Amino acid sequence: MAIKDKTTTAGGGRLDATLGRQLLAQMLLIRRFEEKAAEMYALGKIGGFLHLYIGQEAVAVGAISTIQLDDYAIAGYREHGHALAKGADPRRLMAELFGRRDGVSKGKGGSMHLFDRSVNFLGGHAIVGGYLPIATGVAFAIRYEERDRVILCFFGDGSVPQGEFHESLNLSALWKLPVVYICENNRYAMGTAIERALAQTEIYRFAEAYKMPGEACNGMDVLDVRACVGRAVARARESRTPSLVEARTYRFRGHSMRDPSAAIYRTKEEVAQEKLRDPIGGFRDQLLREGLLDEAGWKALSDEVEARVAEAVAFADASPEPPAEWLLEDVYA
Amino acid sequence: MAIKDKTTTAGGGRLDATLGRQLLAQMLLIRRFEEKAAEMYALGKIGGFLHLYIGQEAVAVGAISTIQLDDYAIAGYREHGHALAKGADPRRLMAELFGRRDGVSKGKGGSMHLFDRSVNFLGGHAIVGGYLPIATGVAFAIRYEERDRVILCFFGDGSVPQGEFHESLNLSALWKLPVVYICENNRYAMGTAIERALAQTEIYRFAEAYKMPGEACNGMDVLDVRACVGRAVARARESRTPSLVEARTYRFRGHSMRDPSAAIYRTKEEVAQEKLRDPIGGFRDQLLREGLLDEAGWKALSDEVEARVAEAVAFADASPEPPAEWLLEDVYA
Amino acid sequence: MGVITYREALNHALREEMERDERVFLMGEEVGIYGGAYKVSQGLLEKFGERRVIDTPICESGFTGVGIGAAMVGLRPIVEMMTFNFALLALDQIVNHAAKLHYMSGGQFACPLVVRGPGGPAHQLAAQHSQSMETYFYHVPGLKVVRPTTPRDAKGLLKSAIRDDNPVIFIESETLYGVKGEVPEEAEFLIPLGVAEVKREGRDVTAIAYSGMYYRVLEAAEEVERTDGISVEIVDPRTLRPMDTDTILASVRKTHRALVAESGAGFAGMGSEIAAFVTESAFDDLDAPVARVTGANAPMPYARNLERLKTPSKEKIVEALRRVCGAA
Amino acid sequence: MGVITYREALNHALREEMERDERVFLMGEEVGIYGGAYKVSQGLLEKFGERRVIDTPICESGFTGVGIGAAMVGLRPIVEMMTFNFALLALDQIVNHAAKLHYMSGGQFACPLVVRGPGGPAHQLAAQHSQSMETYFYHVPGLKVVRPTTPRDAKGLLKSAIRDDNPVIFIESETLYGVKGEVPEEAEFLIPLGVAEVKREGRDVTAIAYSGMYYRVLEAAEEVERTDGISVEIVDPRTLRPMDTDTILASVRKTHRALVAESGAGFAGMGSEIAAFVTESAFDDLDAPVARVTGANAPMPYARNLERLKTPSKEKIVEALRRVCGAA
Ligand SMILES: Cc1ncc(C[n+]2csc(CCOP(=O)(O)OP(=O)(O)O)c2C)c(N)n1
Ligand SMILES: Cc1ncc(C[n+]2csc(CCOP(=O)(O)OP(=O)(O)O)c2C)c(N)n1
Ligand SMILES: [Mg+2]
Ligand SMILES: [Mg+2]
Repeated sequence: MAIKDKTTTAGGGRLDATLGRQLLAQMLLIRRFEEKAAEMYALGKIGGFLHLYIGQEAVAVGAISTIQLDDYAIAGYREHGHALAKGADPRRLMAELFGRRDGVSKGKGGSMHLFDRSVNFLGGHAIVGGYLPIATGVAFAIRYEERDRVILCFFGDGSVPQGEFHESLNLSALWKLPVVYICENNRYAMGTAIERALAQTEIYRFAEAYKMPGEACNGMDVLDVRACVGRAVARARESRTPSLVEARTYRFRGHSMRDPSAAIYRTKEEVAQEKLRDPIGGFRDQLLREGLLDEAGWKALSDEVEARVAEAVAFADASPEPPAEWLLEDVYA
Repeated sequence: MAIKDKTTTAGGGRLDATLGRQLLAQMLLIRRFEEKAAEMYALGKIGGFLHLYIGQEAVAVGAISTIQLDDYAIAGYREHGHALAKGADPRRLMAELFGRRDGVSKGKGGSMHLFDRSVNFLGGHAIVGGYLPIATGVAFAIRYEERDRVILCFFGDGSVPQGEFHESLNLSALWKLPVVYICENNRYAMGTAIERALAQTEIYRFAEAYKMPGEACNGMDVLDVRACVGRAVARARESRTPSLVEARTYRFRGHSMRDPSAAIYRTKEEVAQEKLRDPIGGFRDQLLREGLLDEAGWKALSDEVEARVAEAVAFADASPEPPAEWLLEDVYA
Repeated sequence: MGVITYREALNHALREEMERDERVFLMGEEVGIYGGAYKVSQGLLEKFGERRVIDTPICESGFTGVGIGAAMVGLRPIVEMMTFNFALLALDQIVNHAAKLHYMSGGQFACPLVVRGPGGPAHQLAAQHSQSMETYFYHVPGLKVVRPTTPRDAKGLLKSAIRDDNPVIFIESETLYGVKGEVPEEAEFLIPLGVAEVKREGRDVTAIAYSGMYYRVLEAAEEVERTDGISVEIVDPRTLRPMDTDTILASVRKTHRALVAESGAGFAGMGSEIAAFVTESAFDDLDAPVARVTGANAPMPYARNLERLKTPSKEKIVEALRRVCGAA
Repeated sequence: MGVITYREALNHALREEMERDERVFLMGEEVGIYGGAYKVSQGLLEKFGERRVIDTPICESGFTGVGIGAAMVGLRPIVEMMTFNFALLALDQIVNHAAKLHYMSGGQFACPLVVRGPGGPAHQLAAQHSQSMETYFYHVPGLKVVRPTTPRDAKGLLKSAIRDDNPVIFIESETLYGVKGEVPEEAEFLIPLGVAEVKREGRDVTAIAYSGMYYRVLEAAEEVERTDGISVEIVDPRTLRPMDTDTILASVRKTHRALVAESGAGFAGMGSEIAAFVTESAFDDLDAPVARVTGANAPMPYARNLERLKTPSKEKIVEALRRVCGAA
């Protein structure tokens, strides 16, 4: 369900109704998909770690709406939203969370390792900071082959103190690679507030050190994200200039299903306050206000989303476990 | 031979004659010690890698002249100068280069691993960037024990692209640790000119990213280095503020004895040009001009240096090989 | 003697050693306010304050290096790896710096550092989070490597590791944190590093296993005892480097047969070295080649059914015990 | 057939494969203008230009990751480690990413990457620069590990490594770059990965050795032939992962005796695995336990005399050969 419209400089001008509804539908799909995943985790149908993106949907959706199917996206372990926004099939994603044979990664990856080559979604990585050099390498390949492509690399504020953040930004700025580093600053790395992790908490300002364009945007506003990332994508396409985008957002749930309350390191008040900025409710109201959506339209849209999520769960449930032989397959290409 | 004067804010005001002669003598000792080491390498008395500091003497001497014996210094594999400036015994250093039992590291470390606990010289490290976190940890310990100490950490421009540079600066800025990072920017990492390694070639400007004071100085002028590092040391002592100092310097010789000409990556003209900025000749002339030294004084000073170097070689020659049992000793404490 | 969990045993060891020695401090991701991702350091921040229980940003190489530097000048840092998989990012610090400082400096500097945290597979954490990390450390001169199996081992060995003047890699197990057992309470209860333990006496075959594998071997031993009357002696090395070869060899010389079980992928694992030195030193005492039961030679898959097939099951061990005893 | 050096053989392999396949490129510190710290890539920049021969800043983790990313989307990168000691900084990239991408993605993405450079001790480079680095790689599922011994091996194996669709760790040797030997010139000369070579025929004992150790074993073999009439068969695994156990076992079944020599510190090294599988599979064919000759269990000292004692000497090998053949 990747959005096809070619605009890479959105935000300016009046919002197109179809686009608006698409963005809203994507965000809602992510939200409902994950609410369902949380239920399935509670039922023991999903194991391991499960990190929910709830609250941050506007970042993946707004950013990925600025690129095409043949452009790349790569993310961390909190990547259900990015995979969906890039166009992966919710049924195969849910099957992957269930560890079934029809999962995008054949059930071998799980929630943290969603890969979907058919939509150029490069995963799904569980080492904080570890895939930033890889994203940089994908951009290197784009330049090497002189393709008109870009890669969006999503990571959290917790990756910034990691050495590979620095190595990657230096290399892409030095070599002029078409990559957009999108830091989803939700102000916490697990239980560590950003002020306790970084001497410089305005993350976009790290870009200056590499003479790279850096910009912050409101990660709770899908249009602001879209506009900001759109500018970065344009720079990447037109002049192979990498950028650092800081999307200021918030995670409504715990770090993972094993950190349900997340109450140790942040106050109920703070969470309640942030939930008022819900990217979905806010955008829906805006569309209603601007007359780009009516109650009936909203109902239809949410019903369709519910249906797709139900379908995904049914599909995953129906999919068998991977056969035993698969244990030793795909070790070598 | 660590300089005892307590001033940490030199540079300003008129230069004291004794101090001037000490600085000159230290730089000359390093120069002659290494010229001799080069000869000994040619004779096969020294093996492995030998990296000469010739041309950069003003950095180690100027910087270390601002700290005390109980302060720490740590450096890379081009560290003969730093060890000498910190006060290590030239005889035991030469014995180490010879791989003899009276070497500072018992002959087990060699040129790249000079350690001297008696003067708080912490080595002697051969992994580019690898000891920056260690220096940061020493500063952490100083703060932990609330000691009035600082550590100077010397490294080359080649360490800057390495992730540990970023991790170290962030941690020390975040935790306010008494460390001064001194980047000896000689514009080449082996054969790689700095413009081919860094998107930002004004290295001191990386400090801004961490909200850390950063300053560049003329690495060929011992007094300018002394003044600049002096300010940083004062900040570290008074307010536990770390600093990044970029000393702009040049290496007159090849990267190591295995890169004698160094002609592949830099022109004869450039090297000749840079040699006009010789930190030793220049400073001697200044002392002569300012009447703080006369020809006789210069002669006496150089004779004494020559004598110490000759003595160091004699000592090293006389020292026996380490006994075979030492192979398996010092593996565990 | 009280019955506590493996997690509590580690927590008590940390608490006691920090009380005993002001130079000991704990540093790592989430060790403070969060009480540790696996709650091992619960309550330590409250007790010792921010000076000695330090939450770090995510930069394994950086904060491990900080530990090394602090150790070099006299402190006794304990660096927690949230999981040992992340220690790969700090490997240069551990192998090229911590392990070699004492030697390179001709004995002038020591590095009394403990790097600890859970290692090995847990439950469906997939390839990047389910590795037997000891492999990267036990061959490195200058390091000591510990893998505690019981709460008792956990406490006694961690206290010794903290008091040791060398860098010690202390690999716990996420799947054992909840295991309960008797643990001595006296402050001076220590288990020396480098000493194996015969955890079960037996006559017919010596099974060598540590950490989670020990428990599977124990189940298998009980089964073959019932079904085949095979009496299995189980030796737990507890410390992998230095390895207590004497205790293992003494047992093999008694039983004349040996089996090694490890959860890691088999090729060139701990089992290879154990099989090699046992054969080398007890060749004429052996009635059969040393049997090795290891994990499958693949990364860890996420799917529950495949994950089960990846690590050695009780059944595999039972079968191997029978084989080595000629009962199969 | 021409007689060229090991260095030239590698250079030719790089040149030929880069000519053959536009997707192949070389990246690393000093590989371009400088022609490689050890001159392996000499002339390649001139021939292929800056697009395909890329000098990198010093950031092993970063540029190795760049290679992985480029490989993931279809290029065939060759990443040079100036020396393999520095690969410790890139270990997370290699082990946790390159080795697992294919598996974690259910086979959707491959990682046709070669990481190459010199490893092992050279001449007085001391502790941080003299390590047998293969130990960090050969137990990792998803990686292939190669250690070429002769110029012929160097060329034939590197060409195969570059054409392989998996991450291949290709560890050369600084001390062998100058060694000369006959090397076929045809562009399609390849030596398959995973195939060992019997480099010397013999009857009485099988000696397994690779890289620099092979040459010492050869000298020792010639000496014991002269002095004791012991006929030594030498098998060079050439690839350590996957290991060609068949060729090694066939030889052992013929000679009934085996010795493994390795330069690394002994505990849990390659020799341990070889001794283990040989004993496991050929127990009844063995007339004596497999002998291991390994480096001393210490970091590498700088002093020339101590360095000599650290790595296995011809004398140690001779003595072990005699012992294993009961001639001592
Ligand atoms: C190298 C590494 N260290 C530690 C971890 C454990 N860990 C997983 S997520 C996480 C916090 C990351 O926070 P952030 O980057 O802000 O992303 P967010 O969870 O907020 O989306 C940590 C410490 C890891 N996966 N990798
Ligand atoms: C991690 C690492 N990578 C590569 C090397 C090989 N190497 C040794 S010195 C050097 C250049 C360093 O240059 P710089 O930091 O500028 O110091 P300089 O030699 O100019 O004093 C390189 C690449 C190393 N020792 N460590
Ligand atoms: Mg975060
Ligand atoms: Mg330099």
